[in-house]
Amino acid sequence: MARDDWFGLKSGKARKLARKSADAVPDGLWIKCPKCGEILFNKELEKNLRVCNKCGYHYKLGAMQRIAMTVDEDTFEEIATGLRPGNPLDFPDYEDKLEKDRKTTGLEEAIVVGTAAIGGRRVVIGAADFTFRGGSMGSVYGEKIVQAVEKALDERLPVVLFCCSGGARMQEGILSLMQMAKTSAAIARMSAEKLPYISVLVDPCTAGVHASFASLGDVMIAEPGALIGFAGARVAQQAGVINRPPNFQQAEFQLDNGMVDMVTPRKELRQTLIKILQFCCEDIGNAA
Amino acid sequence: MARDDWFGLKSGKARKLARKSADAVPDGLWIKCPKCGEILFNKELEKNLRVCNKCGYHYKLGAMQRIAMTVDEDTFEEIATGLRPGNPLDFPDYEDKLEKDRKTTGLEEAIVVGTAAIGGRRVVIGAADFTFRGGSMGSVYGEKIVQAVEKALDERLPVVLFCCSGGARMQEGILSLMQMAKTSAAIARMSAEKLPYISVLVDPCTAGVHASFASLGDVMIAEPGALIGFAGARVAQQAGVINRPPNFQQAEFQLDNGMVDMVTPRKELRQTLIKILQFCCEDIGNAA
Amino acid sequence: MPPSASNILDFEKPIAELEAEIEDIKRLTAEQGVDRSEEIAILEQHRDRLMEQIFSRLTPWDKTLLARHPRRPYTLDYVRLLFDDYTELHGDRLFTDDKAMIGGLGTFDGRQVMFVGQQKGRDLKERQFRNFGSAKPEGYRKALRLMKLAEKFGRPIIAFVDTPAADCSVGAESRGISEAIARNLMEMSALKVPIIIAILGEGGSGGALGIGVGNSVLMLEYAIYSVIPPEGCAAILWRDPAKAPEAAAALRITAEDALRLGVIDEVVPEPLGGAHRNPDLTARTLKTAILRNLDELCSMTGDELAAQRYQKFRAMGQFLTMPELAEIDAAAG
Amino acid sequence: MPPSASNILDFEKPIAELEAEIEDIKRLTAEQGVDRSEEIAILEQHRDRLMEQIFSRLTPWDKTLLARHPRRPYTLDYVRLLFDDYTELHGDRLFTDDKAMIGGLGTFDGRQVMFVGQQKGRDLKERQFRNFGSAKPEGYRKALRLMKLAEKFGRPIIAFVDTPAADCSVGAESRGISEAIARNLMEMSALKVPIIIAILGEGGSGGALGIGVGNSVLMLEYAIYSVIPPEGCAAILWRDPAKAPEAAAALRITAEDALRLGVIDEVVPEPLGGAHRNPDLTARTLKTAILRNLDELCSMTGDELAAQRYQKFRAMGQFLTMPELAEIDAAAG
Ligand SMILES: [Zn+2]
Ligand SMILES: [Zn+2]
Repeated sequence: MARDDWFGLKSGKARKLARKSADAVPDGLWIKCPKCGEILFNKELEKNLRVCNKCGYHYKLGAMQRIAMTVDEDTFEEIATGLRPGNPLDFPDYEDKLEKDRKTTGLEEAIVVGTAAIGGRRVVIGAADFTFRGGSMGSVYGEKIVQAVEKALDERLPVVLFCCSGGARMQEGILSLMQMAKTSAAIARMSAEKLPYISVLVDPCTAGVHASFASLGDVMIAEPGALIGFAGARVAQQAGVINRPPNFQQAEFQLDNGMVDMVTPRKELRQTLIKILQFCCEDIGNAA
Repeated sequence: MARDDWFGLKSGKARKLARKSADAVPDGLWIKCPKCGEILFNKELEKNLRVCNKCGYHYKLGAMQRIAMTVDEDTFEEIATGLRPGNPLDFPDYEDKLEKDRKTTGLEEAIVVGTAAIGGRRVVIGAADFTFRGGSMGSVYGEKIVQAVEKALDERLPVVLFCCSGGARMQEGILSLMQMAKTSAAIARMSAEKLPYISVLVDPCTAGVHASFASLGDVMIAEPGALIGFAGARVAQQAGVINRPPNFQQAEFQLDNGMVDMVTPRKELRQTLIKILQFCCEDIGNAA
Repeated sequence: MPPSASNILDFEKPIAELEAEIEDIKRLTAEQGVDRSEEIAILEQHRDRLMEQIFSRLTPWDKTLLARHPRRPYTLDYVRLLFDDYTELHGDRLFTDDKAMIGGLGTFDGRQVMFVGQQKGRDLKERQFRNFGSAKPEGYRKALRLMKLAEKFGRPIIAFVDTPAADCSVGAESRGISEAIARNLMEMSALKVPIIIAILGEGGSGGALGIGVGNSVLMLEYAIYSVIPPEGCAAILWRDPAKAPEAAAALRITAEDALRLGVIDEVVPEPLGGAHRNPDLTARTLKTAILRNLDELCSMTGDELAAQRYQKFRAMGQFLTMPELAEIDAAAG
Repeated sequence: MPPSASNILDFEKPIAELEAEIEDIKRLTAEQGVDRSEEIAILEQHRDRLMEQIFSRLTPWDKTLLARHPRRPYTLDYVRLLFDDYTELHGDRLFTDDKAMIGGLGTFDGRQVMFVGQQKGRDLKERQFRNFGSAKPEGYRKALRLMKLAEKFGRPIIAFVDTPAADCSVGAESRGISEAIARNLMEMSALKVPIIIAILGEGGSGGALGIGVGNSVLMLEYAIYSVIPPEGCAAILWRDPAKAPEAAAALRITAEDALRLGVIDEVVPEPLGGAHRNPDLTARTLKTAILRNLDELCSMTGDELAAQRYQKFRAMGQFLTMPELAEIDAAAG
C-alpha cells in the first residue's frame, strides 16, 4: 500500500472522525512502544500504519482509520446511520457513559459500516472501534452489522468486517446477548446466497463478538499479536483458567489451532483482501 | 428379541448358508470363551445370540446369522447376486484362495445384501462376513454395497449395513482402494435424498471399510468390544503406533472419542434399530 | 437429592423448619397412634401461606439462587418426565463425546423429536463428570450434528438450556469454543424444522444461546437468562463480586424481564416453592406449553419456520432511530 | 537438495558417476583454459544413452524408489512453479492447522483456483514439521473446508497427492482419521465444481484417496498409487518386508498400471531421469495437462461435473457377472 496518504479520506468530516476515533494517540511528538519500549516518532508511526518498526507491535486503530487504510481513496460512504443506543434496562450510568464516548470519539456507536471500493471492487465494509465502550456489542452494534449485511444482500456485494470487541454490552443485558444470534443469522443469509464474507480479527476480538459473526468469515484474517478469544480477560480470570500457554488467545494461538486462515501484517492486509476478493467474487461487486 | 429361533430363516438353503458362514463355530458341544475362559455350552451360546453369558464377549457372526438375527422372520431376499471376483491383477494364488473361501463359507463374496423388513418396515440390509477373505473389500464387495444403495434409492428405503472388514482386498490392489470412493459416493446420494443409513460396526471394522461407508451412517452403532479403527492390526504394528490406551480401537474407545452414537449389546440391537428407523422414516419404507 | 442444610436456600429456611415440624408430628402420629391431623392441616396451611408470601416477593437474586438450586430438576430429569421413551446419541464425530451436552431421539406425545441440552450433575462426582453443565466446543458440535440430523429427517428439535456458561478452559479455547457457538447460532437460524427452546435453570450467556435459537423460546418461572453472571458483572462494574444481588437486579435476568424485553415468548409457571418441590407437576406444565407451541409450528413449512425464526431474532434489540432522535432534540431545544 | 551419496538411488549411480566425471572436466576447463568440449559432448551423449537405457527398463520397485526420491519435487514446489501467485489458507476451524496438508488460493493461468495437497519435508527438521507428508484428521478436514469454499464461490479445485499414508497414530485414530477420510470421499463425490487430481509422488492408500476423488485424475510417470505400501504387502503375504520389490510388481502400482486399470485418466510424462532432474520441465508438462483438462471441465455445469465424477468412480472395479460366469461354466463343461 504505497500511498502517501493512507488515510484516504478527503472530506473534512471524515478526517476529523478518523482523528477522533484513533485510540489513545498522544498529542506529543513521541510515543513509547508498549511491547519493546522503543521510542517512536509519532509521524513515522503513522506512516508505518501504526506498527512499531522495531518489534512489529500493531497499535489499535480507530474505526475510521481502519476503513481509510483499507479502501480505495474517497470511496467510503457510511450507511446505517441515525441509530443511537437507548437504555432499555435503565442501567445505572449507562447514558452518561455513552454521552462521554460519543464526545471523545465522534462516533455514534462502537462500529461504523458503509460501502466502499477495495482495489476497484465495490464492497460493504465495517470496522469496530475499541475506544467506544471497549467495542462492546449492544443493540445498535448488532443492528448496524445486520443492516450492512442487508445492503450486501440487496446489491450482491461482498462484506469485509474488522471485528474488534471487548464483548457484549453489559448495560444492555440480555439484549446484547441476542445480537450474537441476530448477527450470525444475517451471516447465514450471506452464506446461503454464496456472497463472500471476510472477517478480520483485530486487537481485541473477544467474547460475544468472537463467538458470533467474527468467527463466521469464509476467510478469516487476524492481525499479528491481536488478543482473540472467547473469554474476555476478566471473565477468564474469574473462571480461573489455568495452564495458559504463553501465546494464549493471541492471533498466533488461533492460527496454530486452526481457527484463522492467516495472520497478516497490517501493511500486507489490503493486498491480501484484494486477492481473496478476487477469488470469491466471480461476477459480483465490480465497481463500474 | 425373545424368539426361539433367532435364525429366522425358513428356507433350507438360507439355513445352510447361515450355518456355513458362522465363523469358527466348533462342531463340539462345548466352547471356551476367548475373553473370560468360561466353558460355554454351544447351544446355550446360540440361544444367547453368541454372547458369553458370563463376561458379555460378543462372538463374531456370519453374514447370514447377522441378517437373520436382525430382520423379521422370513423377510430377507438377497439382491445383487451373480457377481464373482475376477483376478484383475493376476495376483498370485488369489483365485485359489477365493475358491477355498467360497467352499468353506457357502458365500460368493464377503458381503451379502438384500431387502427385508425390520419391525414391519421394509429396508435394504447388508452384512459382511469375516470368514470370507477376512471381510476384505474388493470390487465385488464394493459393487454389492452400491447396488444395495441403488435399490434403496429406487424404492426410497432406509439402509442398514453391518460393517465388518479387515480392510481392502490387497489382491485387487488399487481397484480395492477405489471401492472406498465408490461406496462413499453412493452414500452421498442416499444423503442427498434424505434417506436414512444406519451403520452397525461389528468386530472387526477396520481400514478401508472403516474409512469409507462404515463411518458415514446417519446413526452409527458399535457392538461391545468390537475392534474398530483405521489402521489394521498389522499396519499399526508396521507403523509402530505407540502410547496406545488400553481400549485402543475398541468400540468403547470410539464412543469416548465421539465417533459412534452408541455401543449396543447384541440383544438390544434389533429394538434399537426399530427405534432409530422410526425416527428417520416419516413416510418411507413402511412394509404393507 | 433430599433436602439438607447444604441444599436449602436461606429464604427457604422458614419453610423447611415448618416442614420439619410437620414431619416430626407425622412421625409421632405413626409411632404413637395419636391423631394430630388437625394440627398438621393448620401447619400445612401456614406453610403454604408462608411460601406464597416468600415467593411473592422474590428478588432477582433469589431467583438466581433458585435457578441454581442444587435440588432443581436438570435436563435428563425432564427428558425422563416429558418423553414416552428416549435414546441418547453420542459424540461430535470429530473429537469426543461431551458429557455436559446430551442429546438424542425422543418420543414426545407419540411424535418423534430430537432433543439436545446441557446436563448438570447432582453430586460432586457427577458434577465433575458433567463439567458443571459447561459444554466445550465438542458439546456444541454434537448438538449441531444432532440438530442437522433432525432437519434431515424432518423432525422437530427441543433444546433444554441449563448452563452457567460455556467452558472457557485452555482446551475449549484451543478447540474453538467461539467458533462452535458462532456456527450453531448461524446454522440454527436457518434450520427448516421447528425448534423449541426450554430454559430450565441457568441461561448462561453464549453458552446458553449456543443451543438457544428457536422458533419458540419458553422459560421456567424461576430460570434466569443473562449476558453475564451477576457476580461477573459486579466484579467488572463495582470491582466487588459480593454486589452480585445488585447486579442481578440491574441486568434484568428474570423470566419476567426476558419476556418484557422480547427475548423469550412465554414464561412457564413453576409450582409454588419452585420446580424442585414438584418436578412432575413442572414437567406436566412444561409439556403442555411445548405441545401447544409444537402444534402451531408443525403447521408451518420449513421455509416459513426458518423465516419466522430469522425475523424473530432480527427484531431483537432496542435503540432510538433518527426520527426519534429528532423528536428528542426538538424537545430538548 | 543437491545430489549426494544419500540421495542418489542405486540405479542412478552409473549416471551420477558419469556426471561427476563431466563436472570434473568442466572444472578443469575453467581452471586450466584447455578446451575439452568435444570430450564433454561425447560423455554427455553417453550419459543420455545410459539414462535412456536405465529408464527404459525400470521395475515397479525402481519406480517406487523414484516416487519417494528424496530430491523429488513436492507439492509446494509445483505450487510455486504452476501458479502465477498463491495465498495459503490454514486450519480446519476445529482443532489445528495440519502442516502435512496445505491448501489455498492460486492464480493458474489467470484463473482463480483452490489447491490442496499433502506436503512432505526436505530435510529432517522439515520432514518432522510436515509429519513426513502423513496428514491427520485435521488435514483432511482442512482440505474439505477449502474445497467447500471453492464450491461456494464456483472455483475449480486442484489436489496434489503425495503421501506415504494417512497418519495412524493414537491421536489421529482418536480424532477420527477414518471419519475424516470417509467424509472427504463422500463430499468430494458430490462437489459441483471441477476437481483435478495430480498424483505427484506417493499415492499412498486411503491417505491419498482422501483428497483424490476428481473429475480428472492425472499421474506423473514415476508416481505410484497403491492400496498398501509394497513393504506392508510383503510383510502380510510373505511375512518378509524385504520382498517389497516382488510386492510392488504384484500390486500393479505404477502409473501405467493405474491407467490400464481405469483408476486414472492420464499419465503425465516426466523428463528423462525423473522429475527431480528437471522440476521446471515437469511442471510445464503438468501445467499443460491440467489446463487441457480444466478447459474441458469448465464447459460442464455443476450437476454434470458431479454426475461425471460419480459415474467415473461408480464404474471402478472389475468382476465377473452372471452371464460371464455361465460362459466360464459352459467352457469348463
Ligand atoms: Zn515495538
Ligand atoms: Zn466370557
